[in-house]
Amino acid sequence: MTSVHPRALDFPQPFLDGVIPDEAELTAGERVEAGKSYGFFTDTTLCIGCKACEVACKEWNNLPADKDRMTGDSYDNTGALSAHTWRHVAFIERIGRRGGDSTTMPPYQSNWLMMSDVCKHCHNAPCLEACPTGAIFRTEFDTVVVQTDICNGCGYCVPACPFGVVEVSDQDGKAHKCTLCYDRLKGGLEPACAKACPTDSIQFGELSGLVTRAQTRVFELHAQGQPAAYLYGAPETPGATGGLDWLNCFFLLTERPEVYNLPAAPSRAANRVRPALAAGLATAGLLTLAAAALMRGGRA
Amino acid sequence: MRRRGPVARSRNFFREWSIPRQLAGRDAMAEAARSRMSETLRPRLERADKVGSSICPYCAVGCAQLIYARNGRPIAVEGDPRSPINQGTLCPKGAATLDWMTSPRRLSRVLYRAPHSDRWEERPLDWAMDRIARLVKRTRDETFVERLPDGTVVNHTLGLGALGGATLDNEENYLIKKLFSGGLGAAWIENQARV
Amino acid sequence: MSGHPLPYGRPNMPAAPAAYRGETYYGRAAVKHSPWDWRIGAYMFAAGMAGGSQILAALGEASKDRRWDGMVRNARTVAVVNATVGGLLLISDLKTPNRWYNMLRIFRPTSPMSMGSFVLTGFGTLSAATLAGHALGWRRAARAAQVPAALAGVGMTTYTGALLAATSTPAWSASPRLLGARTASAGMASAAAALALGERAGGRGGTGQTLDRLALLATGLDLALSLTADASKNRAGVEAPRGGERMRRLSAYALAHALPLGLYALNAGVRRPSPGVSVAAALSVLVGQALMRGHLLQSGQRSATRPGDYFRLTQPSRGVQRIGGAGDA
Amino acid sequence: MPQWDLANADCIVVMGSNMAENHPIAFRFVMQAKTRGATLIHGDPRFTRTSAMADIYAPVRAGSDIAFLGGLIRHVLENDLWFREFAMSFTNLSTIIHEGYRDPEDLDGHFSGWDEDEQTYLADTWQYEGQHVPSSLAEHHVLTTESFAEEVRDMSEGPPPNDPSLQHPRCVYQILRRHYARYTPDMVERVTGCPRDVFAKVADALCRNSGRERTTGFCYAVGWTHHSTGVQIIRAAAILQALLGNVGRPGGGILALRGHTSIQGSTDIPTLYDMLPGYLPQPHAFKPHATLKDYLATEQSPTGWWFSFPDYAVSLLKAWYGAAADEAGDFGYSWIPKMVGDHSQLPMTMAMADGVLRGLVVLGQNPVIGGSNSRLVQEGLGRLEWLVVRDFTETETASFWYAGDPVRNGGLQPADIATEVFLMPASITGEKAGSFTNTHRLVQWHEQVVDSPGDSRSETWFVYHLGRRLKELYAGSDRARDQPIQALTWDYPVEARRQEPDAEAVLKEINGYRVADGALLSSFKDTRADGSTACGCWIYSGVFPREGFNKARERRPDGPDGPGMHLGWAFAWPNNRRILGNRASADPDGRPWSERKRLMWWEPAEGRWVGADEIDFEETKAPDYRPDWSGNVKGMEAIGGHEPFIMIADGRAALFAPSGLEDGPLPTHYEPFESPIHNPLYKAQSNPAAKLWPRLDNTYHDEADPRFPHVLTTYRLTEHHSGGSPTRSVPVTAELQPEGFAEIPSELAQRLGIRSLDWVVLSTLRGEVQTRALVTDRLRPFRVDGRVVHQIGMPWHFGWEGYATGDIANVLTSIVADPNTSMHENKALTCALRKGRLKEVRR
Repeated sequence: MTSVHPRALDFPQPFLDGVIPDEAELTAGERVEAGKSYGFFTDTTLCIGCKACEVACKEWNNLPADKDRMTGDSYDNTGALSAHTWRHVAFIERIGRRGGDSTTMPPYQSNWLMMSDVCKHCHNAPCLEACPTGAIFRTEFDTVVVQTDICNGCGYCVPACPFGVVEVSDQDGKAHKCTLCYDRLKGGLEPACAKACPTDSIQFGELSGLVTRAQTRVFELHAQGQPAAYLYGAPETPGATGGLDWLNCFFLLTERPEVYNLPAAPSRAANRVRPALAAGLATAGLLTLAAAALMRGGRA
Repeated sequence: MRRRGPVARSRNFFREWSIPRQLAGRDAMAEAARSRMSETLRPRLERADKVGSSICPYCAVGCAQLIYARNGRPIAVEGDPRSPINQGTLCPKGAATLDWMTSPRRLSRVLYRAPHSDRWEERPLDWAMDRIARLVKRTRDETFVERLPDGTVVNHTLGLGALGGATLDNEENYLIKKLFSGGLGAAWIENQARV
Repeated sequence: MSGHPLPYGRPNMPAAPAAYRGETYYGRAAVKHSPWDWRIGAYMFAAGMAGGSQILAALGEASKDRRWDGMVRNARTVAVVNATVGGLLLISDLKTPNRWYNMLRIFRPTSPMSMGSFVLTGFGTLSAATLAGHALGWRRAARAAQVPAALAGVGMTTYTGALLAATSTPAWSASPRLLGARTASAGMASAAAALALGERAGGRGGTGQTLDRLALLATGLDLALSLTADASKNRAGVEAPRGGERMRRLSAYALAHALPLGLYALNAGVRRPSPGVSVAAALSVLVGQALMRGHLLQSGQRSATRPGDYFRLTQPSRGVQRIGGAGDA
Repeated sequence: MPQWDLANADCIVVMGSNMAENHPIAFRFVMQAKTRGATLIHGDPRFTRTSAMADIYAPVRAGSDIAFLGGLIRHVLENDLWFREFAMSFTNLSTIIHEGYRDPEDLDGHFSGWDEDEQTYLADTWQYEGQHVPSSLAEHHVLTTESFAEEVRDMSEGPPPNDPSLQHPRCVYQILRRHYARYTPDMVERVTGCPRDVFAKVADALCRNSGRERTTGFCYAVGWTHHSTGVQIIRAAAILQALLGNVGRPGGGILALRGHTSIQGSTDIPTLYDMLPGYLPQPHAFKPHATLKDYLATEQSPTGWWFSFPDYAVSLLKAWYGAAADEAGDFGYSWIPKMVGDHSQLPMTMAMADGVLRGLVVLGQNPVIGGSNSRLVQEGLGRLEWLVVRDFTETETASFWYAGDPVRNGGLQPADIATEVFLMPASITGEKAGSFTNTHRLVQWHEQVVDSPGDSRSETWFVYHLGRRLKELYAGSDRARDQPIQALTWDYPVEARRQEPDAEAVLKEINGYRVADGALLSSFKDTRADGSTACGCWIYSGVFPREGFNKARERRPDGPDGPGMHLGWAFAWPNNRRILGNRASADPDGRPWSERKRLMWWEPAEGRWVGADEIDFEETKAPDYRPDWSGNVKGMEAIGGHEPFIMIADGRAALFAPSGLEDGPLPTHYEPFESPIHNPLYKAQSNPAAKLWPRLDNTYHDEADPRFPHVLTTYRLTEHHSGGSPTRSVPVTAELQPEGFAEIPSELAQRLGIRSLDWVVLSTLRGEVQTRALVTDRLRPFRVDGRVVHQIGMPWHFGWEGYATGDIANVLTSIVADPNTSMHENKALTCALRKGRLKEVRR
């Protein structure tokens, strides 16, 4: 959003009578409607590493602050996504690496990469497919949410997630992760992190619109002399591999995915159910036949 | 966590049971799995009974904020989408304004430390104001200078000072300068403009 | 690990070399290890044994040979006990145990744990029905429940393997087929060993020897599958265990495979096999298989903390597109 | 210029600021400009989050900014790339300077007029030839000898002498070329450590994006102001922008990014020692300010807008003293305290330490963290008789007497400290109504939405009720010295519940009203010098133009297709003008320089200036108006229609500043007061006019002191705010930067065997601190003047209170100040570094 939305002119009073209806239209440029697919396009070339997303997320969802030590990993003292941290800004210093000197390295985010990581809300979400209680489900906005009134803390979603996002909290014994502000979407509000992001590095919107916007942005960057820009998680791009089809929250990156702690070609965990079961049943069957043969042989 | 008895648990289980919905053809990944809480979920901003325009108290960019309050207590502080400066966005400090207003470290009583004492004592507000007024008067009377030795009129006191202003409102700054300089003649009046 | 750059859709991968050169994010874990502890290992061992026992019970009953009656009763008891103990282990492992019943709230075919919960519940009730046949004399009910219980038993020996495989933990997801197979073989081996013990205790040498031969067969198959699985994992990029983890793996192999195979072979070679050797072998299988489940679980947890493992596993060059799995052998 | 105007820039130079980290939302518009193809240049000693987004990153050694900017000025002049039509008419480039003027090139580092024993400059030889030029900044009186006054003409007696052909050896153009002749790209690389090719790229980008069709904007913050040459650094940028025509135009200008929410407000309506509201100078005991008449005569500028100085001064006195301020009593002028020297925060620290200052009220500030030489500040606080701290939590300034340095290291016990301390809870924004003035003069109102907890009250409440009690205490007195308190107008309406004064009533007094009927003034043009009007701060007049309409509360932005200056959003002083000097967005004849950069233009049909903004000029003065010098032209009559900068005596940008500055008319590179090398350009090492306070508890390092070989710079982080009290008391921001640390360059860390997270000790003659190390390549060693110099960076937010703690960086800094603003030099000093921890574990 580069300028104020026309509807902002409809509320000139100092005291409003309540939430601005469909505020997402003012802050993200589009209304939120059930039945559509929503997600985040995170353009890391606009990210200034300010962590407003981390704070806005914790403020909105009342998540506890649980870190009191420096990590020593550049300006990232958060470390990773967890049950109490649903947004994590990664900092990767590249100066000095492979002889890079800050004044000679190509411009624009090549020297110090910053990226706000979040749950990917995968199209075929391994956590959703693994969840035995139906606590994790796909909402009317095509997002993936853990319902903490159902979850019994079995923890199967934790190893299932190919991006290491969801985690069971040791404070309330339930699994937690980003809900793409499910409650805010129901109220027509833009998710807290996307609304707070100062440079619109985190862009919220309807998925197809986001993907086209991201494609044009990548071509634009190539034209501006940043050939390394590529999409991660959009249909048919790295990260949207192995049966995941695509990630509702996808990224524009300028370095290998692993540099940002992302797998280059993750896969859908449920793909491995059938092969494992088939081999298992075959072996069990084989041994059952053998047992039957032995037992009959024994009698003779 | 309200403790729920077995009867309540089982009634809740059957109300939330997805298998019948699955058999009725609803998708096990979506509608069949949706719980009652998810159905009735609303953003807490809708429970606010007062929404006021405010300005972020941190840096000089001047981002506009909306403070949502309920029963006289703040429940959320967000960026004001109407502002041409921040259009609803906020930085990490501004986004944490709610937690500043409700920080556990906030004081709500006047603390007083007597000379040479080794601890704080709570004191009533009026008592403190009266005592401070008398101290100000005493210090001013002891150190006020009307003329310099060479006769130049100065009408000031170097014994009294006020420090701070950059984080305060214009109205507050105006009254501080008016009282301390215009009224009491204090020379040492400074603020963070020089920090 | 040289790999050819897979077409990454439009626009393609960055100019950086396609091959992964070991980059990580400050060495931090790329995925999260499961919040499970020894109880899940114990459950996998118990589930395998229970399932296998019920299968052998069904075979015993189907053979209409009275000599197997003792084994059938033992098998049904083993099945019920293990199912119950297993169930309690699972519930105690939940981080919100008082909502254990939500496991039966929904049936999701994509989730081995969801299917497993129904298999376990079915197996438990059916096994109880078969046991009731003996205890309360409802023979017709027992016989009717026997075959379904055996079918559920087949599920019990296998679903826990699929449960581990259907995760992103490198060591578990590297070779799903082999993991599934070795889970079944381990289940049958421990069932056969347990029932062999039962026979020895009941003084029934003949049936005991048959079960020994079955246990030998199952343990041999399990050894083969386990070794292949471990080799395949390492080829896929999962780091071979070192230090304490390596010691635990070796002791598990020793007790689960090496010792029993040796003992059984000793017994098979001799004309008059000694019951003592058979009991020792059976005990070794049981302890070994329990240790192996524990090792399988721990090696998975630790592999999740090593980003290198996961990143090598999730390289496009591994043909991940083809089978949708993590490039299993 | 307003921040949203940055989006119109074709090139943005961020220097002396880490904008992405400390003004992230302002940086939003820089990113918008970038996505439209603008070039972003960042000059900084460190590679920061701003540098990561920059197209060109120029490493500049801390304290060498003038060498860099001087090099750019030389580049622009030598290659004739300056915007000729703009500069010839809108700046004093062609004006001829006094023949006595000598340049530091001639006097090896000093300007003419240097008085060795007084250690100050006399500005006689900097004036225009034969003409005394009053300062455009009212509070910086020109130090000129009395004798000079006779044979010199007044600015109103004729136009300044100039030579349009620019050949005259003493015209500003020639002086500039000679002054910056030696600031060649090689010299820039030698002094700043910035590679020559990077400097060339910056110069090229800057010039390519200036002129009729394209504009470049500058953004700076305390990275420039926290130096002993701070003012001159900013002037260097002003000269550059004026030469390139980037002033008063969309996407141009220089945006000062100020640090606190209303720091602009607290200098406009100043809680500062040297100014009265509206930038009127505080009367000075050693200047001709004895009576109101002398004061008005001395400070009134014969030409330019400051000619109406008397209207504002008298209106202020009427606002403060009401009926008691009558013509006979000089409107109560004598009641205003006169300054006798520098009463800024730095000398205030020493006044406390020496027992001069007896009682101090601290309102929402944390000098123990923010004040230079923190140990001296704490020692001073311990010598006060009484101290009142008003803040939302217990800050280090409030708890120094039991948790501070005197007790921890000074060997004192609380019992030895006699200060009587009051810690009073204060309400914060959202709990009190009032207005903040942001970094581009926007006065925005904030509403009271909830009540503050318990006994927390606003500062208006505290000061109003303190004033009310003092008026009662002094009611009976008949002594002359007590008349000011008795005369003070102090009757603001108070709401019933908590007796909070009505902030809008105060804003109305600030806006000004007619004394007779109390009618609110609609603009400062309505103020009079005859006592018929009262106005608390003339530049804010118009914020409350009529009853019931508080313009600061207005929330009416322009839509996407609107003009884009958002005149309906709150109030900008002066007179709601958003871009200052916007007359310069039209050429001397009043036509826009180009369609692409159209803002304001002269509409002959309507006979006035029109455009997207309010014109910062006389609305109906035609561009072709020329003063008729035959008669005695006064005030604005002396400013031509082609001279846009109405606050300056000759209406033209002062490339050469004849008056108003203590340390010279032209920016000159001097080393920081503590520097690892000798000044490569001149014999004079550091700013000769810098203010020094050498004493035992404030000792300075020698030049290139071997004991302290590294350069230390202090700065802020995104996650914390200034003294850190609020953000270290909020868990979610405290956990983002949970501990104090120092950034160590990897080469230096390797040499000393330091790894990230190790404990290190930084030391100066003022004190030692221990902190964690963060080893990074973002701090590159500088090859300066043939030597390798390492730089260490330390954020200064941390203290012992709150959830995120660390040692106080300001224990290391010294008290030395810029001569014009008494601003400290915490951005560039020297220090020593060693691995390990201090003797006893303090935390």
